[in-house]
Amino acid sequence: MQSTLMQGGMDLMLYGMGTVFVFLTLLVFATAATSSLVQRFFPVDEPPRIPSREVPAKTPVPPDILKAIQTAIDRHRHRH
Amino acid sequence: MQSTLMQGGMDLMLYGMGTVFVFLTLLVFATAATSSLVQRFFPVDEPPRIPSREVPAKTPVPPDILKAIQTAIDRHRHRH
Amino acid sequence: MQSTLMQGGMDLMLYGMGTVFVFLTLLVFATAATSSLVQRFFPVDEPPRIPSREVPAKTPVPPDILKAIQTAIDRHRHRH
Amino acid sequence: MNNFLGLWFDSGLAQITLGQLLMMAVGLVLLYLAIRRGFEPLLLVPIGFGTLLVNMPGAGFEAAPVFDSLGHLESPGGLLYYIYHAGIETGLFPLLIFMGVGAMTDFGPLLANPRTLFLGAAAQFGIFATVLGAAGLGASGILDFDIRDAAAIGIIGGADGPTAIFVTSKLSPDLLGAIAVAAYSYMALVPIIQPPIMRALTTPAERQIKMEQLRPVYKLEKVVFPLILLTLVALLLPSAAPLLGMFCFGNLMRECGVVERLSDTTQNALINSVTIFLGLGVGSKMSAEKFLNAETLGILTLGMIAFCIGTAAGVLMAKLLNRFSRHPINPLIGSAGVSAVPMAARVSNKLGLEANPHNFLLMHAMGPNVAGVIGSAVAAGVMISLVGG
Amino acid sequence: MNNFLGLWFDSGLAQITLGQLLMMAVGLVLLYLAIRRGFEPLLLVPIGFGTLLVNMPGAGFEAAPVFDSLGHLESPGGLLYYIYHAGIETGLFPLLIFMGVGAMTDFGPLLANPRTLFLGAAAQFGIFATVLGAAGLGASGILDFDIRDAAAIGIIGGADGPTAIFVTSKLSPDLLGAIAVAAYSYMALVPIIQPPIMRALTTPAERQIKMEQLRPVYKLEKVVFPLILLTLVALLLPSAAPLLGMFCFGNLMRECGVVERLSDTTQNALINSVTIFLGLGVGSKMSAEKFLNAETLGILTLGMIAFCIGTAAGVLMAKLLNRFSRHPINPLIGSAGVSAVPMAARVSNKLGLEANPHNFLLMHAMGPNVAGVIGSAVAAGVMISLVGG
Amino acid sequence: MNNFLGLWFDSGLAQITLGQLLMMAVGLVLLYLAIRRGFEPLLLVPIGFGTLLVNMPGAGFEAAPVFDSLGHLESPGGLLYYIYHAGIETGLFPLLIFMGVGAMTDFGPLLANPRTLFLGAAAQFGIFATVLGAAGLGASGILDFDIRDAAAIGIIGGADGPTAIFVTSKLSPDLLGAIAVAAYSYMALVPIIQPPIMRALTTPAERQIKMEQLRPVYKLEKVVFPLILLTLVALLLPSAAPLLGMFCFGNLMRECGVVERLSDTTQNALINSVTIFLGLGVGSKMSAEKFLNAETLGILTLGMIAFCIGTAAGVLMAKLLNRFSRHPINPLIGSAGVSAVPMAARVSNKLGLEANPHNFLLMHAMGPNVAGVIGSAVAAGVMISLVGG
Ligand code: NA
Ligand code: NA
Ligand code: NA
Repeated sequence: MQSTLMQGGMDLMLYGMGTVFVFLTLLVFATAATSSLVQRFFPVDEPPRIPSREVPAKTPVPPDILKAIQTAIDRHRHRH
Repeated sequence: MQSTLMQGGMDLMLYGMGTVFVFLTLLVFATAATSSLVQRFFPVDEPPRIPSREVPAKTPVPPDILKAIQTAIDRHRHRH
Repeated sequence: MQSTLMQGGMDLMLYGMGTVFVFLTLLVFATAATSSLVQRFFPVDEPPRIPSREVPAKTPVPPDILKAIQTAIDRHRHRH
Repeated sequence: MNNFLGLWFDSGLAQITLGQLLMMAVGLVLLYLAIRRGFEPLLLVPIGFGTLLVNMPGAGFEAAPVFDSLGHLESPGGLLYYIYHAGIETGLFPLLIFMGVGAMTDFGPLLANPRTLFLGAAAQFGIFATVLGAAGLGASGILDFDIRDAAAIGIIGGADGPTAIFVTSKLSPDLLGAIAVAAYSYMALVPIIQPPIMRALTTPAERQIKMEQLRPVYKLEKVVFPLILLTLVALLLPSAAPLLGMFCFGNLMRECGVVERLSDTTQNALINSVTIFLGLGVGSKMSAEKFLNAETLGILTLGMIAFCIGTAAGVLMAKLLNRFSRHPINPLIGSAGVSAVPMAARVSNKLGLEANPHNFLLMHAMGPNVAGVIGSAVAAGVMISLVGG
Repeated sequence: MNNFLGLWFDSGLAQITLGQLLMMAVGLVLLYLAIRRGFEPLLLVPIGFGTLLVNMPGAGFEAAPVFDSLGHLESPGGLLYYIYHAGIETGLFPLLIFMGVGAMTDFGPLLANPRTLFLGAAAQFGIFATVLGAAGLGASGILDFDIRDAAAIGIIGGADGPTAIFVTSKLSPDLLGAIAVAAYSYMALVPIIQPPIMRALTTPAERQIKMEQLRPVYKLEKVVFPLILLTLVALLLPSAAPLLGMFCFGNLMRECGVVERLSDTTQNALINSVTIFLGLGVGSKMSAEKFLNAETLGILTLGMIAFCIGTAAGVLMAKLLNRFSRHPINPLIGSAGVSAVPMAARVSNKLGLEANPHNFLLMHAMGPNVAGVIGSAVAAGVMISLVGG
Repeated sequence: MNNFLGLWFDSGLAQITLGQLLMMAVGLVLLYLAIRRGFEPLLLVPIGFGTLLVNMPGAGFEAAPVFDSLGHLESPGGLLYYIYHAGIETGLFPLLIFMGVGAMTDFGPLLANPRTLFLGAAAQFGIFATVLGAAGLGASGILDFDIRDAAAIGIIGGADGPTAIFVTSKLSPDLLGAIAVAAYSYMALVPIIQPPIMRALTTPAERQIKMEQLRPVYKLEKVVFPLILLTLVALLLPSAAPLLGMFCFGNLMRECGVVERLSDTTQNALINSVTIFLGLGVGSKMSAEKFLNAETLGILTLGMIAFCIGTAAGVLMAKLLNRFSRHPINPLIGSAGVSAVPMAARVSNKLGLEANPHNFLLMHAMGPNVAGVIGSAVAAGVMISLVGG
């Protein structure tokens, strides 16, 4: 019984780490392949985004509010 | 069996279109009646709203935020 | 039967008002004790907040939006 | 032709009863009060509309789902059936509302002046006097109330909607519609009910009493308060724990300063969603057989009396405290002890300004006001403990 | 070694069927249409992703929970199982969506020109003509449709997603995936489907008709309208009450002006959450055996026909109305009666501008557009009443 | 008098056990850590408060509902009973959290440098080494762990709260409280646990390695990535599909750019609401008999070891990759592979700046950081597949 438990733990570790590495390795290849496909065939799709240096804020200001702010600023400038 | 099915479809169409027209006709009359009642008996209740030309934005800027913007603008103007 | 009902109501009133007063009295003492503990042992923890005269707005403008407004104002000022 | 007859017999006109017509009128009156008169619209708009929905003949909003013998759904239930049984019968919706109310409550004024808790305690006398009244009506055979009904009716005097709904759904669910309507209506009527009583029980000199400026309150006091309250509940009155536990949880989220995201959702999307469903679910109990009877009249009358007695008890307790204290208390803030946050505190403020245009009582009255919420929840716990078994 | 074999036999590659592969391709196509072509992405992204999830071999998204003989949970169900059975089978999600749509709908243009309700009525002819077509295909033995299937298919012509899902989940749940996909796809295709029909049925002179400026609408008219609509439903067609009742409730919250908090949550957090779950739940019906068959082809074809007939009926009704009215109606707004809010109204506006660059029809077309929502819900009520028993 | 005795015997003081007192102290400690020390407050505030609630004697937060023989509700269950059984036992809450986390995750840095996925893979060694440790403790009879317990304990090393809760609720629900507390506490302790290990395993020269600027990433790459990930899951490891499926769904909503409404609600109202309930529900498993035992000590110790091993494995893998690559990798970013987003990445950044004030590693470390989330979910899938049957 006891040795079965240790054996189970060993199995989990072997199959587990094996699966994690196989899976993530495949993901590396799939991702790299997709990226080169995108860069080759859809390059001018739109300007690529440079990842910003900061961790992005989790709750960004919604665009409609930004627009409202912009509008308010614009209106304000006109009144001057 | 088959003809029953066609008969069911015909019934649905007749009763369906009939009900739709009866219902919406009654709604036309009820609405028109209410509107004239409102216009006659509660006319100065408040200034009527003219429907705007644009489809309204689905998520308008909440009033408290608009107020905050206004406040920010006002404060800004004072500082000039 | 009837008198049982009245008796139940009397019981409820006595035990109820009793419990309410005992409970809230204990809460008065516990609160007062805690407050004096806090004022004695953690006094400079941070500047105490003076309760404002107004009932606070229930949905304040989120800080990120305030910041966005501030940013917009600042940017606007620079452009002048 | 059969189909056509079917459509007709299905139609509302062929099925409607007088009771349903009258209840739809009741629903429209509730909507009118909420929309045009501003009676607690957040609850009375959904309750009023729920009343309309549940009394539409043949609409099946309250229908129970039907399952076949294997447990498969044959016909789904109505929307209000699901709302009532999932959220009100289980007590979940009132508890979530209480969490939201906790997250919206600022205990600062109470912490600055804890004696105001006594005012919140005294105002609960309205609850228990009304219990006695309802028990009397039941014992004398005038109305059909037992002790559970009497307890649920009394809680109207707590002037606290979710507490009333929570207690009633446990003790006397058939009275839920009438009791919720009475509770919210009278909360809205506080500016009309309370002033005459407050004026009658105070002298002009008392009304002009100026209270000392509230001391500043440390953040730590505010963080610790919900935990102290919870500890007392745990030790003394576990039957009040669901209501006060969720209330304290919401308040801790508000004050601890590290979970603004959660506090914000609790105060907005979550409480708003639950409020809609709570109101509709209460509306589902507004059927003719449950509402159009003498008991409802009794409930409305007793509820009004409860408010009046609670108001008076709060004012008198403030006068009593004044005798024993060197810090003056304006008795006008006693009436705020019934809760009805923040309406009752505003009434205190208004009467204070009438007596002396420089006498701002609002923040002073917020103390008994939130104390009244705690007091009613304690009273609710006693009732559930004593008659809810 | 057994473990390793277990992992392999558990793996998707060893289990996948051709049907599942094809359905995953269908899911990807839906995502492509939604993301790159803008086909109603709010629904088709969740539906498409739900299609992927439910067709992953061995993932168990649709698994039912297993209980032991004492009622304890042995193994929980899959996410989509719970979503489907809690929200779609019961009708709750479509009803909550309808509440949100009501809170987003402005009846101003309709109230300014109530005659446009007739256009919304006429466009429902697409629904019933398609019922007849589906019944014909069933009767002739070409496809396996009974009268309930036919009714559910017809409702595609209502161009209203939640109505279609509500009716189909009641009448013909196995067709839910195909019908929802058809309804939302064709709603997205309105700018392609409608213009040729509109041009074919109108003369250039008709397309240039300039309509009178809409009169201003009082707030009170807007507040009262949902109550009037509800009253008519209560009296005439209770089987349409769930859909139209929640629609009116949402609209009343919007217009009454005293529950902005609730209206705001209804239009945002609540409808967004429910939309995600509704889409995923519909996706759970996108299995190969239910979607990859001749019936789906029939549904897609019939749905397209329904849209065309509805469009034509709306335009022709506008021309008919023009004969009897001194206030001119541009027949281009008739097509907006199929609903597909606000896409169809925008199409009317675009064709109007083509004919005359100063002819703005958008607000005029919003009247029949929202009338079409009411019309479809009425049609849904008739169907549920007649064949849903 | 009976009533009075009843009130007393109902009271908490008369019923409280030593275990409950101790657990309430545990709850207060969790709240202290969350509020004053900033330990993952979004989860530990609700968990800590849930611990207080569930250990209040007689409060009934965990009570099951009672039905009579006809299936009518006699007495409703407690709030935490409903939360646990509806949201945690079914797995719904962790899955919804994962959807929200997906909607908050930016895979840009990972796509710019996919090799960092290997770091996320290596760091999962902490999980499996701990499984072995727990199995050893069980096999030697020191603690009472079976293989399912061992697997659940190991997952603490994944440094991912919802994954740990999802796996534990399936494999070993009695350990849920201890495992969730360990997982979130150690995630908060990452800035203390990791740096010594990172310094011990790297030379100053290695810590100063400057990495190449990340290349820009196309929007299309970001849109396609969740679909690729989902496809791999579907083909290879369906038992990881629930977690990763919802994660990919959330991420697709974020990146596809056409459903901002849904993405926004997913990242705010929805995930916040579910977080509150998830925390309370986990708290409901914090009873004395489940938490106050030697196994909990073992879990806390093993969890700590898991974090250390995972950190070391990530760093060592980075050094290994450096041998075979011409693009330099700073081994400090290897530790971010344990996930604990974004804390671990910030730790990498901090140590990088210590070594070289111009060496910004934050964005580079975000790659392994999010890779660690995927890695843990894959590990979770293996465990559910192998021992969850
Ligand atoms: Na009260
Ligand atoms: Na329609
Ligand atoms: Na991880």
